[in-house]
Amino acid sequence: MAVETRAEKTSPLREVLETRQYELNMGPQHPATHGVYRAVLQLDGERVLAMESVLGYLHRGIEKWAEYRTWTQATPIFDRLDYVGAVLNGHGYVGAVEKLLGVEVPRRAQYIRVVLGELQRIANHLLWLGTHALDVGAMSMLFYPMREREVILDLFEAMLGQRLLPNAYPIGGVRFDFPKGWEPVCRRFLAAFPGRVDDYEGLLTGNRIWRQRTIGVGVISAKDAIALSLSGPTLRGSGVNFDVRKAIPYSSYGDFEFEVPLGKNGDVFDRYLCRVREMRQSARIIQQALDGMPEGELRGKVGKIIRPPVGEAYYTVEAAKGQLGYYIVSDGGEKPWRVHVKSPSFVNLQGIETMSRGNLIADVVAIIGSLDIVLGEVDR
Amino acid sequence: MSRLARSAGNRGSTPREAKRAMTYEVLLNTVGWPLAKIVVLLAAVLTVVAYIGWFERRLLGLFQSRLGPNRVGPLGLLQPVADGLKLFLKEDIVPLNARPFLFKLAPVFAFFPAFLGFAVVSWALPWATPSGRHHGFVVADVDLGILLVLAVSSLGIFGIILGGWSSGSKYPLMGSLRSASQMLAYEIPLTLSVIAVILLGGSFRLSDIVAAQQKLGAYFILPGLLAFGVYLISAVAETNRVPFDLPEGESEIIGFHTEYSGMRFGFFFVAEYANMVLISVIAASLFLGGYDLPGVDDAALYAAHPNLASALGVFAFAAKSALFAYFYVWIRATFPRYRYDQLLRIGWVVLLPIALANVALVALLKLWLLR
Amino acid sequence: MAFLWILLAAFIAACALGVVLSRSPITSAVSLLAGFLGVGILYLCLRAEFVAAAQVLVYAGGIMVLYLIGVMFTDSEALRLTRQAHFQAWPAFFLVLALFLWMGHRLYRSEFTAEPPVLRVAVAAGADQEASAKTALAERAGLAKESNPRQVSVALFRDFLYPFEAASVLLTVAVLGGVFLAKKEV
Amino acid sequence: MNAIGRFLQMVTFPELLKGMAITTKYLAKPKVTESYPDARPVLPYRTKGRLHVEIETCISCRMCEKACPEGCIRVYPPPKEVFKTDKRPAEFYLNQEHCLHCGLCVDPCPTGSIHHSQEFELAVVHYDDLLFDKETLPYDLDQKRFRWNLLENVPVKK
Repeated sequence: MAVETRAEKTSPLREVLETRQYELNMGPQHPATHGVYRAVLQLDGERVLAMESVLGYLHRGIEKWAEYRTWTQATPIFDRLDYVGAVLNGHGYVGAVEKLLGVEVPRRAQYIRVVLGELQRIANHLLWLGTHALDVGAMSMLFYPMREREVILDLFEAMLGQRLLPNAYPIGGVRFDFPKGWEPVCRRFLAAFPGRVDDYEGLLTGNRIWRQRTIGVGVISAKDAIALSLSGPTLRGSGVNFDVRKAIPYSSYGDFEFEVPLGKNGDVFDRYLCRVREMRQSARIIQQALDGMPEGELRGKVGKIIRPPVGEAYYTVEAAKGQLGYYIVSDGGEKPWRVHVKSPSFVNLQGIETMSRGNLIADVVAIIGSLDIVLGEVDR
Repeated sequence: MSRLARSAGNRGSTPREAKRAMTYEVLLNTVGWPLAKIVVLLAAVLTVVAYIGWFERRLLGLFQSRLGPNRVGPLGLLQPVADGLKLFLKEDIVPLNARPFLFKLAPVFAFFPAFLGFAVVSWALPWATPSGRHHGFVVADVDLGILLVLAVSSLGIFGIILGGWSSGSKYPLMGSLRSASQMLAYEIPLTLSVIAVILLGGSFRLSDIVAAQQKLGAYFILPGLLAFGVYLISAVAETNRVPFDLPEGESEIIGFHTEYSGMRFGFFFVAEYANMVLISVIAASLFLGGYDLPGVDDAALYAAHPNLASALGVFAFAAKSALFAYFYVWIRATFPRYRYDQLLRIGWVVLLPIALANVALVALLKLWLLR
Repeated sequence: MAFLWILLAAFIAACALGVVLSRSPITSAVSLLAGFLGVGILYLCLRAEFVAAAQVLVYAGGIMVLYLIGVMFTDSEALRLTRQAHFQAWPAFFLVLALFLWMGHRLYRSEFTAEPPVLRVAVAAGADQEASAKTALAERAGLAKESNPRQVSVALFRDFLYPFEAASVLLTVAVLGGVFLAKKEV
Repeated sequence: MNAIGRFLQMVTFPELLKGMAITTKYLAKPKVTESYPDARPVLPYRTKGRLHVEIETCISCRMCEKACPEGCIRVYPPPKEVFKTDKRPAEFYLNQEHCLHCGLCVDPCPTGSIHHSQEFELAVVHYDDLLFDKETLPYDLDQKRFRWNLLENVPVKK
């Protein structure tokens, strides 16, 4: 201590040579932020002391946009919230309108929605897995999941006509039945899929580099996760058993047997494991849904022009990223009076500051990857 | 030229002519042949370096269930040409914040050391001409061949450090910091693993090391297995490749060459591949017997058909080096990237003690078993 | 050869001046690097290839990297603006001048012979050892033809083993001291 | 024993070798890349590509215009006296640039005159090339022979 005070007095260079923090803008143009997300990092060397998220670079005003369209016309735009999980987004909105209308969706339509939704969940997780692994440096892992995702997208194209933003469901049911030859292809995919997931796990789960990069990184406790109202695999990675499909079963999810994978420590590795296991469970659900597919109508009794009664409704689904909720208000007209989206990516992103404090820059990249954010949904 | 040829023909007719012939002879030996060798070697190495990029991208594609570049020319073989053309035609940008002199100097610093090391590599047994002369397949067969490679390759880091610093941007600066500490951490294990081989071979000269392996009847990968492992890992780290590609770390900090464009970036790019080739070539000659033909008595073959042995030796050498290049690509296709602190821990805490212990081990081995 | 030497010497001297006179620390460091490389080439000209390689490997490749990192991570713009230690400049100048004159004097007075010091010591000690020293010398002459690294190793591990080991002990102590100091600050 | 096992695992790195075996496995397998311009993809029937309109069967009901969320369709019915005999629109504008490919205009069409084609190469040199009127509207010769079965979304021979 004495030495230091003397140095303070004598050295004129002290101010120049002092160790200082510095600020680093990560994004909005940065390969690891998965879009136009910007993080302002306070760094000591490579260690993150504090972090601030700056959002809004991809704000398109989707909620406001919907107010200027009719209830039906608004369906395609919600695909564009989370553009890698479009079918699930559409399901949420359509479900909310159906709830407000009081329409009963036929069981076959519900099952088809389950099949397509779980396929979309797998596709989303595959894309997440590829990009997350690429962020951490595993290059081949970008391409192997993409290969399987391509099969799912092909299935979507055959079924819904589009690969990415299919505008899957009309209000009240589904638009088309499965085309001829669709189901065998899907079953073939489901049969091959677990083996492919084994391959991904063989490349990552046991790999010591992957484990060192992810275990103990970006930890968030269950208490913090609940306090920040995280949801989806990000929440379940911390060991909180909350899945909308189990908690508030919608679209006949109660008929299927599946497990909700849980993590323990709430680190990047647990979130990774949750998602990978979720893919296996999703495949299981699709199998069950295809096996027990009921016959019947595809669409409930919905008029050509949709005018929900005056009132409000909140409908929530388990989207790929977490709990996706739609709060809609109708004034009895042809157009929504208000549509509010509770988007999982936006909420999950809140956790990033807690997770990355004290970690290195490379960990921040891994953490952003493990949150599975899509900026279209964050900024809406 | 014609006068020189004539003078060489009428050797010794007059003292003046004889002197001129001698001068010609000396010039040919000190400047002519080395220069010719340098030109040929440089052309060969540049071609290989260009195509190693194609090789890597193709192979990575095959590893990843896709095809890789296959549009330019048959099998995409003209891809390097297209890439080079693209880099040359791109705009050369010097950022406002940069220090222009160092910014422009840095790629050169990275580029030249990468090629200097090839000078001491002995590619095959000497080539015999009909006139009875023997031309070694090496540009400079100096005493301390491998040491020179290490010394020169340690200079390549200045290109990275200066390039990162002079860009005047934070990401390249971090890249160059990472690179510097990584190079320092892995240079020592690399050198120590090479020292183990030098102990086994008893010389710094690469041709002597190959000869020692031929004499021993086994490649040094067997007695120097540990050294081989250490060399392999630290060589990957020294060339900044996956899983130690932190200085680039394209998803984290983009790399020390973030601000570079056009051919200046191309210099870094080429230097990286040249380093990869160099390190493969050195590994092949240190651990896999270089130009030794496996399963063939090289000395007998050389005595019978010297030129056949030489030519086959070059091919054997190339095949062995390609094995290492394949290995690097394979690793790149498989592994994630280490983190900065983990990387340094591996270098200092794991590799360095192993390499040190290995030197002692090999010394004992040499004392007792291989006298 | 002499021409090359003059060229190199001028280059090294210029680099050294650049180190001292430059205001920007990074320029100083780069000129120091250039100076190291120049000295390395000088060694090469003297047929001391091993020393040249060691010079490049250790000084240019290792130590300069550390210097550069140190310099890079200080705020060099601020450092450039602060006038450092100007009150020491004149005393230092005279001190260095005196040292230079003294060294020049010593160099001028000393006579250069081809005989290595070992032989002269032996001659001074007596005729008895002269013979053994001469055989050693003959051996060395044989070595000189043989290889450069061998000469260095003979010098280090046979002729000057104790100074060499003493130096290594010194370096170890210095490393320990450095670690100790660094630990204290953290 | 456990410690020894872990040590062995540490020095022999079986998991890294397993990963390398997986990449090698895919090295030998057939590739999934489609060499696109050379090999044209076969698209499923439901693919929502560029909008095609059959002006001949259109009855100018303007349902598609009302359904479109982006307002990229404009239909101008013919004058009343003509409409009695010939219901084909006087002008039909389609702004493909704003099209979401959502298919909402296809659903309500009573005659199946507007539908998505399998044409997916929508790149043009200039924006204006994406604005169509009655004369320039893309028109699917192959699909002209079919009527559109709305419920099944399968082609039916006329």
